Amino acid sequence: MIPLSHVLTLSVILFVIGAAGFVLRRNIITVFMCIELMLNAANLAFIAFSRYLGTLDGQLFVFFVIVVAAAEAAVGLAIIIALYRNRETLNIEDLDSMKL
Amino acid sequence: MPVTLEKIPGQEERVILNMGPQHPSTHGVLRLVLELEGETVVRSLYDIGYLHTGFEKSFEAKTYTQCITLTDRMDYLAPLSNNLGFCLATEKLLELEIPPTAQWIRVLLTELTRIQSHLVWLGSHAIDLGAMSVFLYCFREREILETIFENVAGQRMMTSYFRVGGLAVEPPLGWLKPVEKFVREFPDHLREYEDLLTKNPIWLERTVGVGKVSAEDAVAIGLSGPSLRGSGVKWDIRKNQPYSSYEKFEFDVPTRSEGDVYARYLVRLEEMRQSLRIVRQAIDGMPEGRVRANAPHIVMPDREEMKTSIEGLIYHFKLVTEGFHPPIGEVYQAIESPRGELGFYMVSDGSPKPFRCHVRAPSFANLQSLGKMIEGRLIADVVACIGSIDIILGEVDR
Amino acid sequence: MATLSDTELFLLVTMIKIAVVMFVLMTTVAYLSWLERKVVAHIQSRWGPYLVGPHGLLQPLADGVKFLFKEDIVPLEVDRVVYWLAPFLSFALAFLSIAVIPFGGTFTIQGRTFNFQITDVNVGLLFIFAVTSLGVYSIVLAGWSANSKYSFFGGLRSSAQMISYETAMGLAVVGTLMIAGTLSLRGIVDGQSGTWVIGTFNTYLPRWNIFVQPVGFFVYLTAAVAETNRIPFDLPEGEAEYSNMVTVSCLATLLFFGGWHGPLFGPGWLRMLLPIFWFCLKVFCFLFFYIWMRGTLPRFRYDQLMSFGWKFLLPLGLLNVLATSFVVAWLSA
Amino acid sequence: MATDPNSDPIVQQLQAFAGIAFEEARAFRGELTLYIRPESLIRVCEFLRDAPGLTFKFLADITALDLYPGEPRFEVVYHLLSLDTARRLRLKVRLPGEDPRIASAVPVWPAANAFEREVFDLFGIVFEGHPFLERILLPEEWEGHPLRKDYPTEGFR
Amino acid sequence: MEILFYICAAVSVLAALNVVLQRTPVYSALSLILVLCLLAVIYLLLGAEFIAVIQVIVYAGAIMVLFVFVIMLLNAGREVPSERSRLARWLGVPLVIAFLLEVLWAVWNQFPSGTAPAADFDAGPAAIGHLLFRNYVLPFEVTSVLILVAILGAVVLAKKEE
Repeated sequence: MIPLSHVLTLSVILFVIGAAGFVLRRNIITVFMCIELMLNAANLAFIAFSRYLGTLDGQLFVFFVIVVAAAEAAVGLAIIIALYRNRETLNIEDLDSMKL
Repeated sequence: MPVTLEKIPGQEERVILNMGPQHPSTHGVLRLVLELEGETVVRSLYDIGYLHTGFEKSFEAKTYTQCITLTDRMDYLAPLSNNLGFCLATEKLLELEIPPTAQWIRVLLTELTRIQSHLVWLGSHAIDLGAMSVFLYCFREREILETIFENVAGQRMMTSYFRVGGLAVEPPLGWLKPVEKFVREFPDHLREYEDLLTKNPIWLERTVGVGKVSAEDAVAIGLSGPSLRGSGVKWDIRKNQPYSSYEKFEFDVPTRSEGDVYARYLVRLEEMRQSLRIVRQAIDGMPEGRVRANAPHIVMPDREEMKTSIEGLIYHFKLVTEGFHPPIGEVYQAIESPRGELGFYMVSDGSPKPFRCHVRAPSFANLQSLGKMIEGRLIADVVACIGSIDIILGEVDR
Repeated sequence: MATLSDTELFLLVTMIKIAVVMFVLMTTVAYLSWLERKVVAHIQSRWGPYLVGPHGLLQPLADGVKFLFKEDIVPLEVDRVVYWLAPFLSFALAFLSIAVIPFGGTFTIQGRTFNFQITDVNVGLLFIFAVTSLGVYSIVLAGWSANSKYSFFGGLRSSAQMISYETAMGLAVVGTLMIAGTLSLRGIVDGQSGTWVIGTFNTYLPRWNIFVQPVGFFVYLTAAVAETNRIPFDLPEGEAEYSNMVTVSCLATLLFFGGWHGPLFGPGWLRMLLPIFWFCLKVFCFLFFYIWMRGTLPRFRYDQLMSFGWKFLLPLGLLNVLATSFVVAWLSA
Repeated sequence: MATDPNSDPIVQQLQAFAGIAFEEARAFRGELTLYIRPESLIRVCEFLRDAPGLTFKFLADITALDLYPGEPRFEVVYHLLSLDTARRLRLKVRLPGEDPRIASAVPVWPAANAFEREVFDLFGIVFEGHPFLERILLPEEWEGHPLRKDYPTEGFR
Repeated sequence: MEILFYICAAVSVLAALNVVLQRTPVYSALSLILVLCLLAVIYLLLGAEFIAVIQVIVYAGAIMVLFVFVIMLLNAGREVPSERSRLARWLGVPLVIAFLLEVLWAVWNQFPSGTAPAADFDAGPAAIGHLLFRNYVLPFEVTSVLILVAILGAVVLAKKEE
């Protein structure tokens, strides 16, 4: 059987990669995708714990995370489109004022 | 790209889209420039001339008889209508009466041509909107008609069968048999197409209310033929200014008041039925007699006469080497071609070649209505509208 | 023949199953194009392919050879990776979904029972939906990678179409699921064996879901036609549609037409193989229906297509779900 | 057809409206041709279109004649049709060979648009006030106007 | 079974790296989709079939489609490196590595590799449904409202101003 720590290690690596991308990338869409990556890393941990603790609750949390991610993607991407329409850029360094 | 639309300042988000000249549903080489806002056509421009062959210039360098073969190539779906228009104009110039047999055969063949042309229209219109089978059914029927033309004139498409003063040759014996068979069978086939399209909800969705043109607009923009009648104007040259003894035939002029793609579709379908009626009357009442007028200085003598009499030989020689001399003057003769008013404006300076022969091509005028139909509508409707005005680019560009 | 261990036997049988299914699917897809051309041709009073082999039966082979030797034109400025990936993806997904489709009952080798199915997943139906939902990428990427305004618009539109109709398709099968109470395709089919018995009266109607879920079936069928981009929803065109057609036809058979259930008779081996025959027959009927439609109907306009999906099919599917849930609750109470 | 064209009701009505615009009337093979002075073309057209009893609402055609080397060299020909009375009428306007110009009939009949472009393309007659006077059949960079009688018909351009 | 996990894990880490290192957003998105699908396989291995399928349907099949659409619509090309991004790299990379090591250390301490999984349990859709509509019915309803709000928000935000 796969040891729990190995699954968690994968989760951590993915999370850290996502975090690094979040910090390093300049394209707002890529940054957004890094957030999704981090969410997924967390999901993996939930599933792993659910498997090793023998309860379904972890899976339900994943369920909710997916729903939240969907909502977040919808709104976030709509904001990106609105931003792009007004500023004509996707670089977050140029998106530094609160005004649209 | 010579013709293009300029961007309007402040409307930079609009897309300028080029459609054609090799788009499959432009029925030839028509190029459209569309300005789109989202999916809606805001402005449109058409660019033609890709098939321009300078027929009108060529007419001036050919004798009247030689010109007839050129007319075939303008509206290549209705060559006999073009032949008829040219011959009628010349005959008007010459004040030449042609015998009733020739007139009856002319009427019969031009009505068959109308059916043939409408069949091609129906098929290509249907395939533009995705109904593939109708296209092939229509071409199956067209094949029968082409065979009839070949039997009579020796050519399937470029018939050049009518001559100034009558017909080129007598039609072969028994040529009416296949016509009778066609007349018997065609109504069933027509019903079959109607079953596939007329009440089909998808077909209705695509055509009803699309490409509307009001009666006033249609007249002002110069629409003619079935497209004009689809807008509710009851005008048919065969009825209102009869030529080639159309006044002796009974038929109705179908009109619809809606002025949309569906109305034009229904009008053309009904026209096929009326044409069939005329053909039937022409078969039944076909008079006996010569098919060429008795005017030796204009009409070629029979082969027999040419070989046995000195006058025949001289007339033949004169006509072949020089042609005939119409009087000085100008005439305009319009006929109802399958697409609308096909007019020949003929100016003679007394020489055997036309001084000027201008063709009022119905497709050329009808194409102007396209902008009115598509502006403000979705881009997908453009295809339906092009199909519904039934243009032939050979005729548009001449 | 030496006796094999259980694992070996399992592996062997699975490999054979995969090979057979792949072979059958590939030939079906190839010959579906032949069938389509032939049937549409006969509808349109033509001959269709008839030169290569008897009745043109070798035409798909000839086409394949032609494709192999055809010059592959890659337009300038295209995104190479994506340009190659997109069609590959679409085929791979189409084959993937066939893995969970059961096409017959069971058979026994050395005392072990096997399914006529590559693998039985207990969420088989969801699996198919998952795979088809990835099919959007192949279209949108293909449209994008060609680096042309027109193909990009085409890709966007057809992917929007697929997404819209996927929703309706999902709703359409929910009714069936509620009746079956399982997501396993095998389970759904097993629930449809026998005949409908009302009280003590045997109607001799097979217990297929179509009789209790006609609305669901209608919505499913329409959505499936749109999902596979067939006429009258054929705004984009593609070859992979053939394998998708097979998948949705299989699914329709499984969900609404009792899968492999049909009259059984004859000796044992016949009883084992007849279900497969019934299954294939039903799937074939659906495929024929598809082709038939292509020969008959005109095409929708894009906005009409979208409003049809969202304003008609989706509410209809929802109502169907609602009604079914009430009936199921009332019956179980 | 030896009837005097001047006794035609159309001619009389037009003469009563604008006798000054009116040059000449001819009849040939039962077709009536009116020669109009170029400067009053639009007025006459509007009158013909709107006057009761005339109602030439349908513009069938516009074309031109090149009478080279005669002068005035060009004749612009308008074919009108009344759908109510089923009558046809031909209007003609004579234009000089040097810089032929005439007012556009598009405001009167929108149908004139394409016809005038064609005449401009093939004869080089300028229609003033036309909304989009570009070549229509020939390419934009074409030299000369092919339907003029002095346009060479052989040899390299 | 285990070997499949390690293959998936390795590929998903590589793909995740590609998400971050790739300068063309479309490739980033495609890599992310690959990660999501591989994670779904891992979920399957961990006995969560329903969630695995949901992951593919919703995450890979719907959310990422949105991303791909937006990338293509906005025609997001290659990212150009800027001055400040270099600063971020010098500062960020060591910090990230430090963070990674720290969490890993915690995980390995907390869960020695011998931790055995619990016995097989029913993770089918029926069980999840029961749990969802009994114990978690309030969060479920709240998320449905959230989704509704998100839809409305997205429509309002993305709509063109008249």
